[in-house]
Amino acid sequence: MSNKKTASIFVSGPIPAQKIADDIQKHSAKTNIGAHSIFLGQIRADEINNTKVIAIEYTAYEEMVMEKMAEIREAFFAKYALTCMHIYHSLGRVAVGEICLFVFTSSAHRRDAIDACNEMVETIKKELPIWGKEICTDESTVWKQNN
Amino acid sequence: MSNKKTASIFVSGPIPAQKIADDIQKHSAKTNIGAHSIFLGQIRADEINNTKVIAIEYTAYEEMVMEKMAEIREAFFAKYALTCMHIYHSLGRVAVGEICLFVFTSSAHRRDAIDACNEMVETIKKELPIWGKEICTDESTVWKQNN
Amino acid sequence: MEVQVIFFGSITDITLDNSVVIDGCVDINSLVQTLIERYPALANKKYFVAVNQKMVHENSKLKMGDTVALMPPFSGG
Amino acid sequence: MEVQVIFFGSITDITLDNSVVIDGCVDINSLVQTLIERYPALANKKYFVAVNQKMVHENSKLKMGDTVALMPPFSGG
Repeated sequence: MSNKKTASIFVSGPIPAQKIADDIQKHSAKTNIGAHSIFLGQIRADEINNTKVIAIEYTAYEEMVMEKMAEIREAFFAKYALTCMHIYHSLGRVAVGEICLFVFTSSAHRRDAIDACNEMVETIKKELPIWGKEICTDESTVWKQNN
Repeated sequence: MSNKKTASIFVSGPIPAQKIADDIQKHSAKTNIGAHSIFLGQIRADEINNTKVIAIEYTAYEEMVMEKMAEIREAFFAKYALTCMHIYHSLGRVAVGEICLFVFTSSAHRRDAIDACNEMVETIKKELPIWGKEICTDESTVWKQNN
Repeated sequence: MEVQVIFFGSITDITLDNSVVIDGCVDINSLVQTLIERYPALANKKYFVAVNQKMVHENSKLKMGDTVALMPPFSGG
Repeated sequence: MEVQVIFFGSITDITLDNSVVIDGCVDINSLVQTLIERYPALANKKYFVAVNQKMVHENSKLKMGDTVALMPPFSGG
């Protein structure tokens, strides 16, 4: 809950829906919160050259992600009036239909939580050294590209 | 999941965190989804004239909300490439720290889910005939005002 | 000619009722006039009017069995 | 003077290793040259370079024990 926390954002494998419920529940004690904004990334069964994505395998430069996230957190708490911000990203294999990214921001009034959540999703995709490899039904693999 | 659904959006009392987890879990079967955006409204312990809000009691013109929501749903599915959209609002008493509003949008690519979720929160506050009465520690009540 | 009038939110602090049946008003303007006679504090209230669940922004005719809602500014969410 | 070079994402399809130790390169330009000699396909790859977890966008001196990362465009989320 501290705004200087630099714990790892990584979760091994998919992020369980239950974790999301538990995290929401924990915030009921913070009675200065009026709004939560949540973004979830889910693995999509895209078609690639007549085959289908069945999973994405994520790798990362973990130490660099942690350093970068500490900077990003500080910048976000300076820019937005947030009560708290929690970010989780999968490492390893995540199957189609499962959750690989969970961004959770909270604030007294809705604009801060919503704007911070939106900007964080873009920041994660653009600035964190994380890579996804799409694994297809025919065992072929394609390195994912963000846009 | 249909885009013409006109079921009631109302939940009696607070919206349980578990319902949010269950709703997320249900979407793992929809493998064309890549992004979920969620907004949650939580009751804040605001201070009003030396007393504190302990709950909000919601009432609504339910039949009119349902008609209006059917129109709004249709407009949102025409404007955004959504896979699905679910909206729940509390009726009756919701205590500080509890959830009173749950907006949940899903799409293949993140912009549609995020933009629809943001616009839906504003639309609910502006266009749905719902009223909140803040109940304070000293039993006094204040009709809530949106801004 | 009877219409049902329903009240919401802070309007009910004035009317102390959720609904009343009003007879003999041919349009919204005359209905509002009748309501203000009965509940004088309504004269200073800001509210929207809906007839049969549709917002109306100008005076319009009423017919037997219409439901007219007096709704203060919304505060859901 | 040894530095450790670590590879990520699609770069590892070329290097087939996650890391190598390279000796005798005084700056990033000479290190990149050495790597291209060893892994010719790197010449056509787009990647960012980080030294000790900080992005570097120009040539800069290396010192003993530095960790240099070759990172293709990110694709998290």
